[in-house]
Amino acid sequence: MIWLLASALLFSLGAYGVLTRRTAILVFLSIELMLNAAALALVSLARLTGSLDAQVVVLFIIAMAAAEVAVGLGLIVAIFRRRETTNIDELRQLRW
Amino acid sequence: MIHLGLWWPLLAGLLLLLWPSLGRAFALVAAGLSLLVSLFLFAGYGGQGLAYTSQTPFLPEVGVYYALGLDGAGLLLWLAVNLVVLLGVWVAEVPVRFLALAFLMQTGLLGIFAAQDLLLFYAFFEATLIPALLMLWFYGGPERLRAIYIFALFTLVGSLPMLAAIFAVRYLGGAPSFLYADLAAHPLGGSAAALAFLGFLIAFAVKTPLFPLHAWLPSFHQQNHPSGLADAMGTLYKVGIFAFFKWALPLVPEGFREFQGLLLFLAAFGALYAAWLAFSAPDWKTLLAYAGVSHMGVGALGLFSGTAEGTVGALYLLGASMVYGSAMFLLVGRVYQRTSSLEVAPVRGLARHAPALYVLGMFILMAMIGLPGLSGFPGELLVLLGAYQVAPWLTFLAFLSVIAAAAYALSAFQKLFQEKPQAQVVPDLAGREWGFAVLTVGVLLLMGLYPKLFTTYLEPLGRALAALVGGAS
Amino acid sequence: MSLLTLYTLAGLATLLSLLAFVIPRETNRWLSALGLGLAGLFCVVGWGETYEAFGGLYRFDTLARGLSLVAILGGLWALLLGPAKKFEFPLLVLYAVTGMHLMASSPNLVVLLIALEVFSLPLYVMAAWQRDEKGFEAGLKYFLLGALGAATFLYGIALYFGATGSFNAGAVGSGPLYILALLLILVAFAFKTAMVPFQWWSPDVYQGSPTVVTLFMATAVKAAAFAAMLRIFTPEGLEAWGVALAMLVALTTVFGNLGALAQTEAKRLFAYSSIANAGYIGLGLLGPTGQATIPFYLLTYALATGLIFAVLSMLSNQEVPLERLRGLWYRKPLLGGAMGLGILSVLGLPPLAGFWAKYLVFQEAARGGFYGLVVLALVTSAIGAYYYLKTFFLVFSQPTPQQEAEDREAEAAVARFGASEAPGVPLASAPLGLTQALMAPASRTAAPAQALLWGAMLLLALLSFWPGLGLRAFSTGLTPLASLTIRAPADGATVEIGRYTLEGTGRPGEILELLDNDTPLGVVTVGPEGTWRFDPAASKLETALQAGPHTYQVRRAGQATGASIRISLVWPTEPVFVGLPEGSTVAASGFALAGVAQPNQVLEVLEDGASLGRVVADANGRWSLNVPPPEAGTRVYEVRAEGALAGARLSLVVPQPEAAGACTQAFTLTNLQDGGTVSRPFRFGGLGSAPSYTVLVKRGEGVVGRKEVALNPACGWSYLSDPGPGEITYEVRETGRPEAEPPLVVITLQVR
Amino acid sequence: MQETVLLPLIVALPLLGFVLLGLWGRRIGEPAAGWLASFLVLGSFLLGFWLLLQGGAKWTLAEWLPGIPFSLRLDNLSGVMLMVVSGVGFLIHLWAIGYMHGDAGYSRFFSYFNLFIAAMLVLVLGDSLPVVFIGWEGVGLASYLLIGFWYTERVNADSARKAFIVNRIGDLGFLLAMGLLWSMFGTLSISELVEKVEAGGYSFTTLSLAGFFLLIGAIGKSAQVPLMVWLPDAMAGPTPVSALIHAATMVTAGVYLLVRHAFILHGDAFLAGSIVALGLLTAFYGALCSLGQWDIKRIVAYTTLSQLGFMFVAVGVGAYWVAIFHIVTHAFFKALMFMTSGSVIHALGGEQDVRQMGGMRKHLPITHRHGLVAALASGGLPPLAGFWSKDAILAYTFEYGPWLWALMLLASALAALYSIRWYVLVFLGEYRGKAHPHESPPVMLWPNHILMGGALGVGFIGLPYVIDYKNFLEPFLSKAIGEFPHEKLPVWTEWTLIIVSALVAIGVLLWGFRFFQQPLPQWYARFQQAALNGFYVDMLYNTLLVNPLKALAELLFSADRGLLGGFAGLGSLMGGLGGLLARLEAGALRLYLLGFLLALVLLLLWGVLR
Repeated sequence: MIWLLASALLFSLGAYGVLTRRTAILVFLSIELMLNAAALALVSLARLTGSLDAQVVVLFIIAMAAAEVAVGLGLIVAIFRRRETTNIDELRQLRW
Repeated sequence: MIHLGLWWPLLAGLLLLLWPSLGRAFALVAAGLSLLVSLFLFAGYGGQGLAYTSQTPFLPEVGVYYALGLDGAGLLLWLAVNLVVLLGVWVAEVPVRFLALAFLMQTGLLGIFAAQDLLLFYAFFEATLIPALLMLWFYGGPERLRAIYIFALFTLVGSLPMLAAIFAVRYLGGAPSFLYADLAAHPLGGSAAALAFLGFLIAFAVKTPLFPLHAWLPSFHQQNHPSGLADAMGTLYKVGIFAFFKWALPLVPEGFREFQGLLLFLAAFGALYAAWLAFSAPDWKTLLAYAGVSHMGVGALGLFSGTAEGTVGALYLLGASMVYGSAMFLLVGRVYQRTSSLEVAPVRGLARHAPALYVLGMFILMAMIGLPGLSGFPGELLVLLGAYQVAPWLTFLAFLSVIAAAAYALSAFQKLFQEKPQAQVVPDLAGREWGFAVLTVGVLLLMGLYPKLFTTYLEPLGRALAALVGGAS
Repeated sequence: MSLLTLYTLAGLATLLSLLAFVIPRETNRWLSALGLGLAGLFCVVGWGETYEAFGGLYRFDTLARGLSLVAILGGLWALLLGPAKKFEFPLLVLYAVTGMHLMASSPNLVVLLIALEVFSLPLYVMAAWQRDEKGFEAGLKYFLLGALGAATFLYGIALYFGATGSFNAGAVGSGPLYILALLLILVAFAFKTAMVPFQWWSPDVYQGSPTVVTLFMATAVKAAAFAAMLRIFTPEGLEAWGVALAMLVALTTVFGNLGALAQTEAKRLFAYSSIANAGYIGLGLLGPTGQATIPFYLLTYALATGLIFAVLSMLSNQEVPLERLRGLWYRKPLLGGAMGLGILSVLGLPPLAGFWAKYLVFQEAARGGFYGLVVLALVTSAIGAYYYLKTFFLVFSQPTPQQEAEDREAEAAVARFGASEAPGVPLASAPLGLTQALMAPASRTAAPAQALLWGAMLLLALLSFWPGLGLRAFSTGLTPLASLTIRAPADGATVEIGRYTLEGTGRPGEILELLDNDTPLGVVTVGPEGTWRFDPAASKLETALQAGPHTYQVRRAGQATGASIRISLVWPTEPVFVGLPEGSTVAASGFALAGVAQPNQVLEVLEDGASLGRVVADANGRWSLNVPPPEAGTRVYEVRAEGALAGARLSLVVPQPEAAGACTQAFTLTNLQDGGTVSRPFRFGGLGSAPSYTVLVKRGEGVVGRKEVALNPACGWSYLSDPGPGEITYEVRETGRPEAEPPLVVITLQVR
Repeated sequence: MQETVLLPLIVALPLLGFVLLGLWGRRIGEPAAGWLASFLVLGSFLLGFWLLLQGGAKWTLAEWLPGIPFSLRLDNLSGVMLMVVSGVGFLIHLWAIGYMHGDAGYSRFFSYFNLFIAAMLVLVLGDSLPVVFIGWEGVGLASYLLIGFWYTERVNADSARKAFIVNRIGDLGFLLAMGLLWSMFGTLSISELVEKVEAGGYSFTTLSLAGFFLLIGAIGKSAQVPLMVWLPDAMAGPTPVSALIHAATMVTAGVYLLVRHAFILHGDAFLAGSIVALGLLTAFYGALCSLGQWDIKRIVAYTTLSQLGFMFVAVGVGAYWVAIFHIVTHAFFKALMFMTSGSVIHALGGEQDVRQMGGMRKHLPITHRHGLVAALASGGLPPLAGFWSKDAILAYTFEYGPWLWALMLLASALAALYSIRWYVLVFLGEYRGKAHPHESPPVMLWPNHILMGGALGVGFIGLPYVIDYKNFLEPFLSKAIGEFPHEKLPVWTEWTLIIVSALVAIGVLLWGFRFFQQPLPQWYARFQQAALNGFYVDMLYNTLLVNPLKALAELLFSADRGLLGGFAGLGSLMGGLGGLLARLEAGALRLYLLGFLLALVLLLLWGVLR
């Protein structure tokens, strides 16, 4: 049960990270953190209910996270090559 | 038979759109045919309840039926619409595509009067807007864009509360389908009734047009094609009174009773306000627009009084005002064609050169101000008799517009026809216009001298509504 | 068989990604277009059946077929209008469509998550396709927020698993954990469908990414997301997430319509319009039969918005300021017309399909009881009418000469330099003087794109005049679960009282209320196979069996409306039994037989051929007769109108009367009345406490016969006699009492 | 009183004339149109007379409107009016043939003339109030057409419009009366109303309100004080129009309406009082204005106004049959007066200013004789018709109150004064004009002869009871109007009244005869200036009513455009709101993330705490 609280804490930590960090990579990193928090929650619930499905799902999550990283970082690198900065505050052309 | 009457104008319109080379002759024949059909329907009407009904499911899961049927009021208004379209097609100097749009609108209007399913009615009610917009759009005056915005927004924004009211009537009332019989069998009660009626009120007030929501009318008429055909169709599109009579009052009588006081006041005030305004209208089209608002105000007063005479008077006045309102617009179109100006102010003294036009103008104007013996009077008299029982002071207020009507009509008439004739020679009525004149004068006299022909069919409807709404003020 | 859609999509995607380096770009594009077409075909084949695979992870039912079709339509459009220069674009589209197909057809949450990722990742890349400032910004924003959404979704799934113990959508759960899980999932989908307050990304991303991708996003993504929502948020759990969704929808419709009023750029304007439409579709979720109406709405919405964005993409891939649309009708009639039709349909002008869609969705919310929300939605769509009309009239206004000059310039530039996207021509060589917006790629106005425009317009027109077609298509294969109907007797029929029972369908195990002319008639529970039966005669309501029109209505508990039929009841021509179903067991000590006949009609009740006496039906046609204690076994009772040879039969089972101890009831004669007329043979009897009774048969004054009748264990006595015609009197006394003593009962009968 | 289709035929004849002359007027040509119109009117006169001899007639078309039959009814009262309308009407038609000789719109004139007669007949014969109303407004329309006959001059068209609008104000009163009676009794046919009123069972005040509305209608049509402004301007029409419509028939319609509804007015002190007051005021106003006029037709118009005042007083005091008697006598001598003025104008080639006339005695001997009889009859010289009817009114006013009798005596003195002034200025002294007058053709003279005979003899049908010569009119009329108790004055007071009014009349006529021949004193010139433009009543109405209304109309027109602005304002408000919301999308990714997470947290909190 304690682990559920831990995952919730991890999730909110990730959220805090998303809000405060300025560079895209660190924001993405904190999102990955939230993903892992969800994985942790799943593992703890699997332990509680004893069902195997949850553990299989955790494996899926890891694979999915990897795919996301691949595409995400590709995008961030492309932006860096063009704008020499990954500070998300400078990307403000699209508004109103 | 009813389907032929309803969809034939649409077919004719589409044919004309695709092959304009068919020309005006075809249009004339088409309009004549639809008038014949409605005459045939009128003759065959047994006088009681709904005739020519037909009902096929369109969206059964939702309870929407393609249901048609004509009662006394529907038949009278069918006759009026078809007659006006015939007159318009007969005399308006307009390109053939314009006539096609008029036919499209005619089907929409006939649908409004024949629909027995609320949602079908709503579909026709909205669909008629498109040809009207296109007419204003393709053949309008310089600032037609602004007029279109106002007209489209008033109608659209007006009719969406109606959709909410339709839901309330159907789902709170508990009726199994949208058919008129089912809805009328489950009138809506309680607090929802007031809200539902408000929804109907807004939509139909725009179309009556009732006082505050009439603002779209003057700009609509000013910017329309000077031939007057578009304005005539616009006059036919003032279906508010019929809609109140057919859908709003029977379905939500309790809601109506709560708004009755306000409605009576708006109708009476609108009648006088518009008649007064017409006095200072700069051009003929604005004058006729406000005159229309004034007459509809008087009609609305009759209907909202909830008495049998008032309802019969309102419906009769609606039919009559459709005929003489449109005829007057078409006449103004003919005057424009002769003198290429619509202003009221400059004196033109046409009577000297065009006496027949002078007499025709006199007839229609006298009918408009409700001279007994012509079509305006029976309706106004019945409205007076009905409304007086419920709200004597408001009736007095509304019927002051009778004096204002005489004022604005005759002063404008004098400047146009009488006084010093101008040098420029104006041709009198030509071949086609004689047909228009004879037909119009004939109908005005028939409706004025022998209203029994129509009122016998309207009478039971009026009494039924009075029983339902109770006529209490 | 119907796994083929999945196989074609996934298989083709992988195959092409391998072959892409070798085969020329054009064939790559045509192959993927062909693949999409094939997948669409497989969706349509076998419409209506549901096909389960992978142990319940993949359910290919009508909902999946419909929405996969919408996704494939979006994909085809993006493909045909998309840039042809690079081979990656068709592949990305294929992967995205596969992801959407998966999402539309699986009830398992984890598979949904994976499907979400499968179609989101290609979209992030496609958003950044333009490789310019705005493109990257759009891509990054979409990516980061998308990742955040996925994380929320995953966390929601974890909690969902915690609350319900299963990953399948329809699982039943309760308590705060369950609500938290559902809300998290709701947030994830709210983000995907751009509902306020999670819609931040969509205006910017719609504006930044190429118009073709925006088209794909606006139509296909919403279809897939709502398909999943339909599976997860089923009407049963309405209390848990209903109000939350209602709040989201309210905010969305207001924000979407109001925000659009102040827009000057076309793509951003229609981004707000698609936010508003997401709100309207959300309305559909709140009603009981959302499964049929939402796909219909999505189809019409996809067609209309697809038309709009297709025309925008034909104008330019970058931004399309509204002024650019001025006079489009006069410059390019086909584009102008398509745009006009699209706008009017999205606006919801009556004869067009958009109106029927909007109406159905509003009706769902009304049925769900969210009246306030419906009114708000109506008001906001009235506000929306303004900017739709503004654009509509812009398209149809006279083009300014300066615009026409711009057009001619663009045509010349395209002719000379070919499309900025045309294969082989580097962008740089085009003179920089032309604004980017001008570079309308030549390949876009080719035949297939125009064919698609015409096809979409025709389909939209078809749906405008026969909405029933679309609605019925989407609600065929619908599990009886949702539909609540009364099947028998037929609506509008005239039926004889007592000769019919009400039957209909509903959700198994559900409790339904029945009303007769708006007064409660009774309650019935739906059987396991989803059907229910109810005999109005059995109800306590006394008006249930009156002649005249009856409106029977069946409703779910707590809902205002349900299915209803109107029938008119007439008196049965010949009498009939009511109240006792065939073959039910009755009390051995005597019971009451009741039924319906013509008012004050004279009837005769017989038991196995023996008359039990005449009875007269009362004013409203009801009659009843107390049957004297019958012998054990199955007895056949018959009721005949006077003079009729036969009548309705009813067989009842009389149990063996077990010894009921000392009989203390007073002596009674239940069925015959003094002075009645009877036909031969006849039986009479009643209750009593003496061990046995003697029946004295007299004709006039002379005693004709004497018979002793024993009391049966159920304290009932009965006497069967078959005398000659004429008048006969019976005197019943306890056995052993002297003749002279006044009898317990004296009856004289006329025997026919 | 049998049901016969001949009754609507009476109306149909002049209507036929209207239609025939209207459509084929040019083809029928100059004199034929006149004769056709005249004979049609004669036809309806004879038909009416024949039906009247048979004791009246009835004709109804049931359910013309729901609950309202289209019914005509000829009883004694409408019989008398019919005789006046069609009789005098026929004579004026004959006279107009001569007068309108050479006018371009000759047949158009006679078609309008016949329309007027038809409308007047409908008014008189109508049994149910809406039918009377058809005649009522039909007559208004005909007067509009005829006053504005020469519509090319702006002044004629303006006065026609003015007449129609003022009449319409009266008609509104009539409409409201119909509305009230319908809501009270549920029927509008006069015969049923009579029974219902007798039956009672209604609140008395509402009945008097209905009476008041009828009074407003009558005032509008008979040009009584508040609504009398249109009659003098109505002289813009041709003289036969003034003679027929504004002397003999239309203006008396108001009196006829009140007499027809005597059962409502009777016994209501307030109503009677107000009618008397109005009548008196109009009588004095008409007399004084007439004395100051220079245009010959305006002089006669104001005299009509004054005489109408007399009739209203008669109705007020309850002498209903006397009012009708005065209508009959007035019709003869006023028509004669107008026709003589017409002949003079015709003779002088259209000259209407009295100052250019004079000395007609020598030039037009026959017309002079007509003028003399007309002036004396209008002045109330004893043996002539004017005296008997005026004297009967005076007798009844004496009963009502001696103070009223004195005032009425003064008014009749003024009447004698303006009549003799008219005679003197036109016929005596030297001819001041330039044209050379010639006698009118016989077709104009013969109608005048008949009217002169009438003016002389018609008085004898209603002699006061003291003279043993039997009174024909009172029993004849009271059968239709209804018996109203009226105790007779003692014989000697009746005789003294007769002698006093005779002496006053003769005295004033002689005094006036001499007074108007010498140069007029200074005070009279000043009075004349004020009287010339009707004591500035017109100017008063314009400043008080007409101009403010026009200004208000302009104001309302701009207000209406403002209303449209209001709706546009609402639209832009929505646009502004939208702009605000769009501002939220500020483009910063961190803002979006913050928005996303904040919403997430709020939603979860709300979900759990609910």
